[in-house]
Amino acid sequence: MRYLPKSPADRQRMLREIGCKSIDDLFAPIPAEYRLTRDLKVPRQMAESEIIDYFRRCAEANAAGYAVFLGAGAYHHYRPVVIDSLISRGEFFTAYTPYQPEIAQGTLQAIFEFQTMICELTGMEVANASMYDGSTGAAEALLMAARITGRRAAVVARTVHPEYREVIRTYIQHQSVPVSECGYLENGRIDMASLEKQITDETACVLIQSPNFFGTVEDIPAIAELAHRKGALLAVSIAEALSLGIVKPPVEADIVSMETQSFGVPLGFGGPYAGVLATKEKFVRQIPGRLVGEARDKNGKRGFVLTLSTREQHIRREKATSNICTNQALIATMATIYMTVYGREGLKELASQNLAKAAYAASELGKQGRILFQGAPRFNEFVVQTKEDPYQINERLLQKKMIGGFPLRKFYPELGNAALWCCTEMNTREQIDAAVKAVAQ
Amino acid sequence: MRYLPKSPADRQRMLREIGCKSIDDLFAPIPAEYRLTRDLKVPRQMAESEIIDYFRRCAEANAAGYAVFLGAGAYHHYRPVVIDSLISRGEFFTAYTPYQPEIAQGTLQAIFEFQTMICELTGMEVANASMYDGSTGAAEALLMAARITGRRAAVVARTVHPEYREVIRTYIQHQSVPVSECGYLENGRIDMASLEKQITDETACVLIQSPNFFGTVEDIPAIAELAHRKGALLAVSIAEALSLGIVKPPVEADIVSMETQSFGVPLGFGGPYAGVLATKEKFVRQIPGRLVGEARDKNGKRGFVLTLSTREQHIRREKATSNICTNQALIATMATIYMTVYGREGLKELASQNLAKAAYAASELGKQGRILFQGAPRFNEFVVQTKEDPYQINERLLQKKMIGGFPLRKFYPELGNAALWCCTEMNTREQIDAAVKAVAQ
Amino acid sequence: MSDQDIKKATRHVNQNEPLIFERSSPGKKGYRLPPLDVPDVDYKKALGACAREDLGSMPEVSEMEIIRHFTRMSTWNYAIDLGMYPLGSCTMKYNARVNEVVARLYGLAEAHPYQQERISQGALRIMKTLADCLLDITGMDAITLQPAAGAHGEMTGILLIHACLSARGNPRKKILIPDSAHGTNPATAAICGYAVENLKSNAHGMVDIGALEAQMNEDVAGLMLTNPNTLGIFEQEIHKIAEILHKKGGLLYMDGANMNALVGKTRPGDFGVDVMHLNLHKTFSTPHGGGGPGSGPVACKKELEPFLPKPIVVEKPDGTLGFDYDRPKSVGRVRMFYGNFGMHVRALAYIMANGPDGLRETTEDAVLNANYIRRKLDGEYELPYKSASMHEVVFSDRLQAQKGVKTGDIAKRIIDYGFHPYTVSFPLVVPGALMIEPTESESLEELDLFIDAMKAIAREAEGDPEMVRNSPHTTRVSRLDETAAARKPVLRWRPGKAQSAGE
Amino acid sequence: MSDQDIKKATRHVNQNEPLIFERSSPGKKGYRLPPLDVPDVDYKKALGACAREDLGSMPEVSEMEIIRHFTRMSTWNYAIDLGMYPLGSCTMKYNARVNEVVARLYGLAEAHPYQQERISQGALRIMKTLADCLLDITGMDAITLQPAAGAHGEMTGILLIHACLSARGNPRKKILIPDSAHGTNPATAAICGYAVENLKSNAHGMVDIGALEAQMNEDVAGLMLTNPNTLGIFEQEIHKIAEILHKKGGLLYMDGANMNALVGKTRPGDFGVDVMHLNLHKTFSTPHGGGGPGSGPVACKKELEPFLPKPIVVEKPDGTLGFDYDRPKSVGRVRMFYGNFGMHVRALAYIMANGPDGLRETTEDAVLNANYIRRKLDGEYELPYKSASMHEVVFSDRLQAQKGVKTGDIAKRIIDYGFHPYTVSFPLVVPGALMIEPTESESLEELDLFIDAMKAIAREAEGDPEMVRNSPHTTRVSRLDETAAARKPVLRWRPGKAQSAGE
Ligand SMILES: Cc1ncc(COP(=O)(O)O)c(C=O)c1O
Ligand SMILES: Cc1ncc(COP(=O)(O)O)c(C=O)c1O
Repeated sequence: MRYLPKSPADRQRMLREIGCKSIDDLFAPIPAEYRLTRDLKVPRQMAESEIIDYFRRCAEANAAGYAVFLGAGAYHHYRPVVIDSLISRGEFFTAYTPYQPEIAQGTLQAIFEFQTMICELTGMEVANASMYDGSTGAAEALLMAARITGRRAAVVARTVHPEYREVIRTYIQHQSVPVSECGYLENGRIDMASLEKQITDETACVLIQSPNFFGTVEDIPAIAELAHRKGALLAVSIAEALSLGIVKPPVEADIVSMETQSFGVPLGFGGPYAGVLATKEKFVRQIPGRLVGEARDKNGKRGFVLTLSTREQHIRREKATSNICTNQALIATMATIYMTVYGREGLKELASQNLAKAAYAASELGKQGRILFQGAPRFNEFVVQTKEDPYQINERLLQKKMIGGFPLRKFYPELGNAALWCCTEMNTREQIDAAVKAVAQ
Repeated sequence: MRYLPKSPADRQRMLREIGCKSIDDLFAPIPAEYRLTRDLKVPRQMAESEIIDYFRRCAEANAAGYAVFLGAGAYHHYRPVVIDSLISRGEFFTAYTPYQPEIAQGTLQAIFEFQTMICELTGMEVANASMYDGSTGAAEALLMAARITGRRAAVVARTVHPEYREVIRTYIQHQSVPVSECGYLENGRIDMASLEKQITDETACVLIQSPNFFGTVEDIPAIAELAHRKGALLAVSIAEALSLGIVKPPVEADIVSMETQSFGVPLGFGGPYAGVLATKEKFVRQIPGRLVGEARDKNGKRGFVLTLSTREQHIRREKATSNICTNQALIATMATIYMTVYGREGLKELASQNLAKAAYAASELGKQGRILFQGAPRFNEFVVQTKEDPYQINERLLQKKMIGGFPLRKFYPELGNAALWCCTEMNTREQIDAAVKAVAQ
Repeated sequence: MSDQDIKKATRHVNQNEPLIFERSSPGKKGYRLPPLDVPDVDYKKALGACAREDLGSMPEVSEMEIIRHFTRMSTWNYAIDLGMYPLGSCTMKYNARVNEVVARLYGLAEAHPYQQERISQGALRIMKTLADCLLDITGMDAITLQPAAGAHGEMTGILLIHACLSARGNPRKKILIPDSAHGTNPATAAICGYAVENLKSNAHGMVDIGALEAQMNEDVAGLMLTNPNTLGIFEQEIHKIAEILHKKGGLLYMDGANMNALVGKTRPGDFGVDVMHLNLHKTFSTPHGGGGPGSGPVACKKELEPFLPKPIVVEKPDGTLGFDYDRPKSVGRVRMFYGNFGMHVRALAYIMANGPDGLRETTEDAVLNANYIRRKLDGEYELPYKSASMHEVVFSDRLQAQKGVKTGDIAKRIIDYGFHPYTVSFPLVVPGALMIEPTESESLEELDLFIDAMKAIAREAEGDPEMVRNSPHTTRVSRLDETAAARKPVLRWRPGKAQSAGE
Repeated sequence: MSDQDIKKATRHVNQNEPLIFERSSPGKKGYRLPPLDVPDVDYKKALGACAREDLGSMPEVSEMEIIRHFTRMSTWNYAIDLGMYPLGSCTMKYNARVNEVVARLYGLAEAHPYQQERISQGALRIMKTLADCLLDITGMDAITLQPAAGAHGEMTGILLIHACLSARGNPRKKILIPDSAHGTNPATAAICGYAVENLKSNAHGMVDIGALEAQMNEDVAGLMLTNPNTLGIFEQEIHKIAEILHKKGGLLYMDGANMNALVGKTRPGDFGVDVMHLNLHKTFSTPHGGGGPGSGPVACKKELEPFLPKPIVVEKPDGTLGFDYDRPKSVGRVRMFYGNFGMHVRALAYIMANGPDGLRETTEDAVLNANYIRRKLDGEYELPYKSASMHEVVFSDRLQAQKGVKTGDIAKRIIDYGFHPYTVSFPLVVPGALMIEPTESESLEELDLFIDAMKAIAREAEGDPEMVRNSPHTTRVSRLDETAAARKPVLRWRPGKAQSAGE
């Protein structure tokens, strides 16, 4: 096997040193009746060229080169090439968790920069080193709020990504944290009157998403005011991180859970992505996941270390803030590089282009159907209601190598023939015009 | 401009420090009448995504995914992915010539390994750090032979790659080294009788290629014997380096010039490739190009340095062995990695597969046309003579996404409808069968 | 300090680099956008009160500086690509380059998770093929690829147990966990609403069958067992363990973190395991990336299948593949979309590069390497458990501690010898543990250098313990003050703070 | 030695690695081939006497070892990606990553040079577009992209001059070359059959017009001039120089190595140059790769066009592109196929990333950086020529040499400060030259660190010259004995030689 750095003679010598006759002696602890005596049923050993051929065929059996109008929690943005170039350095991608800071300052400083940038963008005071993704991060935010407040219930907006809500339900099912869902208004925003009623003395937090699943930006100060008035925390989930380039950060929130996929992470059929939790300094000891902090070495030099690990499972075991161990460090590093490339001006300029593209597409598609939720600001997604079934429309688009909006009926039957469209800097005017034409047909 | 690490304030500060009012002050040495006052006529500054789009469109306007039956000096072999992965490390590809050995041992050791492997493969005693390519290397071999022997003429086989011969003619045109060409026999090998007549007292060397342009392996011991008997050197050019996996190395030669493209270098529309010159130890002071040698540092540690540079232009100027300075170091490193991946057994196994593929293709195509040059051994190329014009055959193949053999008429009008076909490990039996079918049509 | 014995490493000049914020200045740019081809919109108008004012301290730097920043920082890291990384329990093996290439193929890397199944057949085929391979490797009946890491898989598995037992009538209250277990095991049990009950190991470092029998009752939902366990010891009475659990209506969960000792040699499904997770980022070579991403598929027996997270990949009557969301008994989703698909691609590429023979040979080499180290270091370091080792070996620092040199000190010192340390102080059952997992990826030469280094340090601990306690001596920074860092945590950079000396 | 002043670098642990042959052992494999799908052939039978016996000491190693071998070795190199690389005359600028990406696009990287033109339109379009850009940049009329490097371009250019003068009736005998010229210039003239005649610089470091007038006659084919010259000084009387040559029937060749000082600000074609080469691996950012590859296009005026190497890219009546081989007056081919096409791709990507504004700004920054260094170091180091500097500045070691510290010693010492040295001892007109070319790719911070380091070394040369003479002190190896290496050259590894200590 070409990855194995042993010659037959090496193996013989080692067995001799150990005092074994054959390699099977070393497997003697496995009771004979459980030893596998046949070959595994996996594909035969392949040449590298065959492996590439196989996956290339798979890649060809997938769409490639289609115009994408799908968002809905996974966004198609341009990925500057320096990202892959840098994270492909073995020193980044073949390193483990930075448990030995003397030989892991590269990873540690990168994560410290990640934490800082997430704080800058979200308006929070501390951020962790990453969570699995936005959906699990949202669930952990909710559990974190319960730990902080000592309360054991939550209100989640129905405009939170439906799959996030499914994950939350899974996470809390044996935690006795009952979750109620709060509806939305004509303008796409959360129903404040209903929310007010749903928050009780037992409500640990209100969890909303902004921009929400319909692309609508929520009125966070108002929601925060309401939640706080009732002693609950506000947790804000952000699925489209790029929105923060031009959308006001949720500074009034207590916890922010963000999916960073938009920041240079490939769509990759859904993963790996990276979530991140950010919060106020006073809640730091309840945050799950790893944290990197500044430290001084024995000569007074600045360096970075994993810190506050008494929150974590390897120290606290069943009392830990979470069971998370492996996180999404490399993806967080991708996001860090992305945020560095665009930076202070670029994120704004790029986000502004996204808004303009979506606004143009909405105005054009508005001629073919009804744009819902018009009363509140949007970022790069919008909902179109058509006469025709959006699945049917999408079939037609597919023939023209376009992937249409996400039909909402599955999760929001009340919206009928509505679909969630997304436009980013990747959608040219030409593509948008072609899509509008195909919808009109 | 996104590559430039300066803020406007930085520029102002620097100008101030220098004592200039504006940047144009620094260009005052250029007489005003020659200063360009308009924008250059080049494409406008583009976004990275636009650049990629542009080149992707170019790439699509080129063939991709065709079955290739072309060799003729550029060979389609599988490139193990570790090559690009390793040479993409900035420490390799963004380094300069290793003039400062303390901070260039990586490049130096890699080249020392390259030199060693080239010696092993070619049967020579020393090899240089690379030449531009096989064609210029062949020309330099010829000039080197003239310097060594003090003679000023050469005989070049007509079965040397025609473009190599053109390059040789260019190089020697003002060197008064008359070159005569020597024909080939029915079996594709050099015409020994004619060669014997062509070698004179003024012949510095005989230059042949093996496997030659027709894919035929030459009888090197016999040619060497003849050349040496007449006081001439034998220079052997190798265009298909992989042949050395199973073909006897030209140990009887005095100089070997090899194109290493087959060793993991992309076809890349003809370049960059890398040539290399190898020779006997006694001729080392006449070899052109850089050499890396072992050295000890001040503490006795082994290291490597550029050596014997008194042969080179930066020391010897007009008396140098060549004007070469920049060579093809990174390509040589690619070849080094390739040779390391396949190594002692792999090069043999791979070469043997190449021979088998070409033998199969020749036997199949032999049913549709005449295989020329049957009397001598071949490696992975062979010549088919058809009734139909090969250009016409190739047009038909092209429709089926196949690139047929190289029509020889242009360089060898006497061969009529002959074409030079090549099969490597990249040509599946399916491809070969399909090509044969298309030829038959 | 004497460098005499250090054969593997030398000190060399290495670049400093400040935080990126300390490089930033207004007007530098690392990006350029294409011209906008639709009417521009004033975002401040469009967003009104929701418009952002500015982006604070987000950096402004050029592309050249970005390349240098991250390249320089990378050179401060140790990595598998640089040498042996014998972190016990982490299976730091070679991350093949071809995996990275195929994971980046356009049609795979750029596939939107919601694009129609019709244009996702390649991705679905990869998931299905990987799932089939993992099922044969584990000997289980059904699988989900959704969990994002090992701990996430644990949670999924324990949820399956909960659901299965609930379906049987009673989810029960407790999970048994051996004292040698990884911290994620108890943490997971807690998230799933179970109480944790500790299970003692016996003198051989294995589950104490008597204790298990005594502790097993109708309150116990199951046992979370790592096999081989974190001492690197195969639980030889595994079948008896399963029997005891099953007899009393409990289920056996296996933490598959150590499958690198077993692949192709034995199958958990055959020896009584009901549900287990795999770490694709350990056994199946997907890169650790400085802490993640991972992927933690969960495989289970037939009875647990209905409870698997949704969706699952199914073959449809027409031969195409699709997602099945119609799974009423499912425990629910554990993650949006379908898991860390990019890791699935890599794991499958790894399996294909190995084939059945390669996978077996890999396991054999992994076990061979660990046993070679054990043989060579036994005596120099105390071996607290004498049971046979599989893919890793755990020593203790008892001999060295007599001179005040602890496992953490030895770990720091081996950095000077050019190695990444082993896992320090885990498992907790061994006081002062040195947990060494070489994996199959180490050559005999590298192992010998490691052994020589460990022996040299044992001598140094005798002769010059102070020097060892002050190590490492060859690194950019040394012995960062973690206590102080935790006492007054500085978790982000803030403007206005001067750049620190030495950086 | 004191590390006080060293802000840019720190020593850090770094892996050793033997030669790959010292890692080899029989039976290890780094490859696997697909099964052969055609009848196997016994190559020994097929080749008979021409069959090879074995492959001697070619290595046998696994993929993991290959990755480590080259990764470790790479960490011993300095590179642009790590920091400033102020090698004068080499233009070590940022090598953009997007260039590498586009050069590897499948349809470009895998194009066979002999594939039909019909399926090569993309590649031809790239060559044509690049050629057009370079023509406007240089202000010339025609161009070839065939030469593989600068020296190769020089040869091509001088062959053009030879051919042109021959066509006029007499190729002439001599080429004039200033004493400050790069070694490739005289070496090239010799290859092209010309005698070299040295041309002295004047006190300003420029061509001495009087001397030129005196030396110019009907035997002189032309002058090879670098502009700005290797002192970084623009030849202000360039037009007079061209006039003198032209009047006597000679031609002006310009070595374009220093075009980074001129692009977008002035054009050689406008100031009288007849033929010139460009170094795409300098001015146009294609990577140096540890010594190559490069690319040295040659541009010329109308009169020389018929002599350009063949083939050239032409637009056909139907609008498609193709190669024109029918060029009876051509000097011939200088390389097989069409040159280093991969470098053409990269250079065009660079031009597109810059655009006219970016190219101009780049030139301005390059000149700004050099002048900033000059201003800051003038006085600390002697500036032998006071003429204005363009993109590089040349100091001499005269002040330091008084304490026995030579330019080569200063160069070694600056390695300890985390920099690659400048170009040492070139140009030859300056005894003990320090030739510094920062390029546009350096930030003000990096320049200041360089300046501080140079100043610190100047102090060290005063206070502790011995320490400087023994530097570098922070590298894996130091002061390799080049004389001994050249006396008994060991140019290849041989089996049986034991591995040397310290490796
Ligand atoms: C034995 C064991 N179990 C579980 C885990 C947790 O896996 P992960 O880090 O993928 O969540 C680990 C990881 O280190 C482990 O070693
Ligand atoms: C002034 C000058 N001329 C010519 C050359 C030769 O160019 P190349 O190395 O590309 O052959 C160089 C390269 O260093 C140079 O600096």
